Amino acid sequence: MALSRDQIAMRVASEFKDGDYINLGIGIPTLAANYVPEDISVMLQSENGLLGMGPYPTEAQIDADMINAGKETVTAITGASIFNSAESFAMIRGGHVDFTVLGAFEVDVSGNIASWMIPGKLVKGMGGAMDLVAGAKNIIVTMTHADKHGNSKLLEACTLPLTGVSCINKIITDLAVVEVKDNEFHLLEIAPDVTIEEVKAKTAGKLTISNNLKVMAF
Amino acid sequence: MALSRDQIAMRVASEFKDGDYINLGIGIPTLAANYVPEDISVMLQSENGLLGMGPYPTEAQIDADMINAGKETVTAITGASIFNSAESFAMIRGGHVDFTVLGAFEVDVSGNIASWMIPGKLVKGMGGAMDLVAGAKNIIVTMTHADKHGNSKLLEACTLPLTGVSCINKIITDLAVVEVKDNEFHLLEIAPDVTIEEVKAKTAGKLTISNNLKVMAF
Amino acid sequence: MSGFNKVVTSYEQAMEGLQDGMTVIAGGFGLCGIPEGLIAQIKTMKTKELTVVSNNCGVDGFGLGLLLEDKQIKKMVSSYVGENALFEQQLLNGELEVELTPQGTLAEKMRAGGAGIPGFYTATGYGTPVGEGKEVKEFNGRPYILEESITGDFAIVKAWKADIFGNCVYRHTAQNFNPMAATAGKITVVEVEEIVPPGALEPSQIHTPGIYVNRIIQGDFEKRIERRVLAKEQGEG
Amino acid sequence: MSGFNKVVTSYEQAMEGLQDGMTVIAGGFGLCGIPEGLIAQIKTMKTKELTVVSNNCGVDGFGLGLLLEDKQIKKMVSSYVGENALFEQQLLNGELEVELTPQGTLAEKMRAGGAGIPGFYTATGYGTPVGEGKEVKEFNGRPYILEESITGDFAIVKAWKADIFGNCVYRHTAQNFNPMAATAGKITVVEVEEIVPPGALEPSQIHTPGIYVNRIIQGDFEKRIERRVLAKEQGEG
Repeated sequence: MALSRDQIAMRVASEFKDGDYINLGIGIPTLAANYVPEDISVMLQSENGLLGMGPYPTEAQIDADMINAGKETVTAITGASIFNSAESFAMIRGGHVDFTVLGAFEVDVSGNIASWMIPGKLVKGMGGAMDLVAGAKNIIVTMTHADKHGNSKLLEACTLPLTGVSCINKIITDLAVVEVKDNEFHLLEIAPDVTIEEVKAKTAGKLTISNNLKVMAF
Repeated sequence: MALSRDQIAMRVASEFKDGDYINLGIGIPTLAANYVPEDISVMLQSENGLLGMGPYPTEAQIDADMINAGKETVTAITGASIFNSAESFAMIRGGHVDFTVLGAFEVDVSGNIASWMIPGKLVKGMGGAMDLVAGAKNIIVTMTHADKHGNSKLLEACTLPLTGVSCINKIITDLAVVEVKDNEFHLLEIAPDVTIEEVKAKTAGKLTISNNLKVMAF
Repeated sequence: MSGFNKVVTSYEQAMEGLQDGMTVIAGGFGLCGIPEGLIAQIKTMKTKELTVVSNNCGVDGFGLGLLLEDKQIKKMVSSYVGENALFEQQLLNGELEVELTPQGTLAEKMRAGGAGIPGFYTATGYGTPVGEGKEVKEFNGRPYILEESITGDFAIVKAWKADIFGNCVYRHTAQNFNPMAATAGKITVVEVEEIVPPGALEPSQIHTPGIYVNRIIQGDFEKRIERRVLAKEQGEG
Repeated sequence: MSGFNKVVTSYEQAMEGLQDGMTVIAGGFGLCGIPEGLIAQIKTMKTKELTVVSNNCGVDGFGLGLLLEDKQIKKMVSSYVGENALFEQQLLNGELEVELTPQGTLAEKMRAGGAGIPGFYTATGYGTPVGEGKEVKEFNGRPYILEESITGDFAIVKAWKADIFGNCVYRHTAQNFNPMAATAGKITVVEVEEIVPPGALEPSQIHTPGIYVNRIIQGDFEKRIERRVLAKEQGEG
């Protein structure tokens, strides 16, 4: 069975290591913050200028001057730092953020990602996504394996305008965990009760099944 | 008679306008701070990261963490700001400093300046001089008109390695005030009891005498 | 001795000199840390054909969105826009031009503009539409694109506290693009919540040194919240 | 849950991993704001063939000058050197190489290194020996030279206060090159006067966010003054 959004987020969070600095995109990536293993601590970076992002505020804590990159009200943890946008992207572009997790429309076997623009639809902009994919040490893409019409989002070559080139290491979808390496997708893990055939059918780019293929447990 | 160091500094200070941000080099330029006209206020920038440099400290004020670009102990005025070296040179390079006053070995009619290196002698480095001449809106060079052997320092073309090109507007020497314009030196002012012939004799680059030539008064 | 007192007492004085066709760099991220009164003054002045450089363009009826109402903006340079219907409509009508710029590149372009750096290389946007037509150069085997700096005729900035010399500090994430904007205007105007006496700000803790600031005005801020999200009652992660 | 506690308790741990031939970026301006104990540790370790990037090279017997005594430095990248006899002697003997870099360019090279910007254009040094062999490009009719960024295997930094997460603040002009150095090391080690509890530093007032810092050690500083100049008794301008 395909994973729920929360299960994807859970699997993402299991990638984190103690002491990691992490930037989480909007949507499923943000949910991952709820599933950080209890024996580790990570610090969240929000690209509008906050390192050490905390949970959403209570009514009493709410402050118009305290928002995250999604423009939502937020809090800061003890030990947080707050800085300007140039400094924030110096961190990101300079490779100081350990993990970036973000959504995508398409990823291809070269590690290219398309996530910001669908020609013919109104384009709102890339925000910080291009900087994040160009700068982070490790990037995890979370998305559904196929679109609602069943078309694969894991392609031989992206068809949409790119967000970044040769930058994606790992994709965590509702069906599988896929590594991008040597111009191939490598199926590392598969969701419970999902068949290899289904993953194959929904992966347009070249897919190699790992010898150590694991079934994800929740 | 040739001006004293303090008279040169006094003449330099008369260029300053109320509200100017000024960077003063080591030597005569630094003396100019003593002669800022009483009816104006200027703010001194020290390129190691201090805007609003004050006088030298008293014994009680001395602090190892409070120095100027010459590595001398110094104080900060009320309203000063202190920042890192990248920020300091952002100010300088970005043209936010109104005046830079510095010494030189040679200046030429193209506004080139040589001030940091004499081949064959030990070179200590340019420090911030190259950034200052590349960035300041107005640069005043203070120096003796000729070296101790009587050789002109105002040349048709500098002979020493340059600090910057086409950047010098005005030269204030022990003999004269000279503007650099249209590939010529323009003699604007002359020191009391100094003859035009002496200035001419000690100016190797093309010199035009201003129609409004003034004698400096002290 | 008043050369360093940059306080002005009216919004007319604050924005004096703004003319049709000028480039205005604005601080702020969404509706957070925006110079509300200076934007309102630009609306009052009815200045047209503006190029506005700002991460976003406000919302309908607030922030930079106000300047869309009378079509004062010719071009936006932003990383993320279209939170407002008016923006979308003017864009589709061809009344508004947008130059989408990655957020980090936008911040660095402003900083570079203020710092006298006309261009810099970044990997951001290489191989994407952002990189099209831009010079590419390899460093250590990786391709980077050349991005040029941005400066403005005016910079409009929102600070928390400032002294009369223009030394500014920002509050929490209302800092965002404001410090870079402040460096990149030929005329930089700062609207502040509080003007404090000289010496009230610790010299080593000033975000924007006064040298970048030309005018300061005391503002009165609504501080509208764009996305009010609260913690769940219990068990919030 | 100890992933963010970066405090080490010995200088051996602080500089663990430093090897012959590495590049070390050091904060400080003259003798002001230098990581005294970390420099002493490098001397103790007798690491050789180092490239040291620092605005200056200390004085005879103090600061980075200590590393000259056993000829540990192969190359200095600095804007101003030679305040010490030993430096001059090793330079004239050809035992030491110097790459003179304008002070602002040096600061920006460090910042760029930390910020993932491999190169930037500056007018500084154009037409001078500094510009020789460098790419020239015109922007708005003015020529600029391309300068490349600097990163180091280690950065050694001196801060005033830091918390265990590595958030740092600097005191007065001891800030200087330290914040840029902190961003540009593969391993950044900060020697501080005081380690404060998490939360003791105001988040918006942190000069160096902890993300740049790998190790923190509590130091004990002599803070030698290079040029002690006092106000004249009276009439000081």
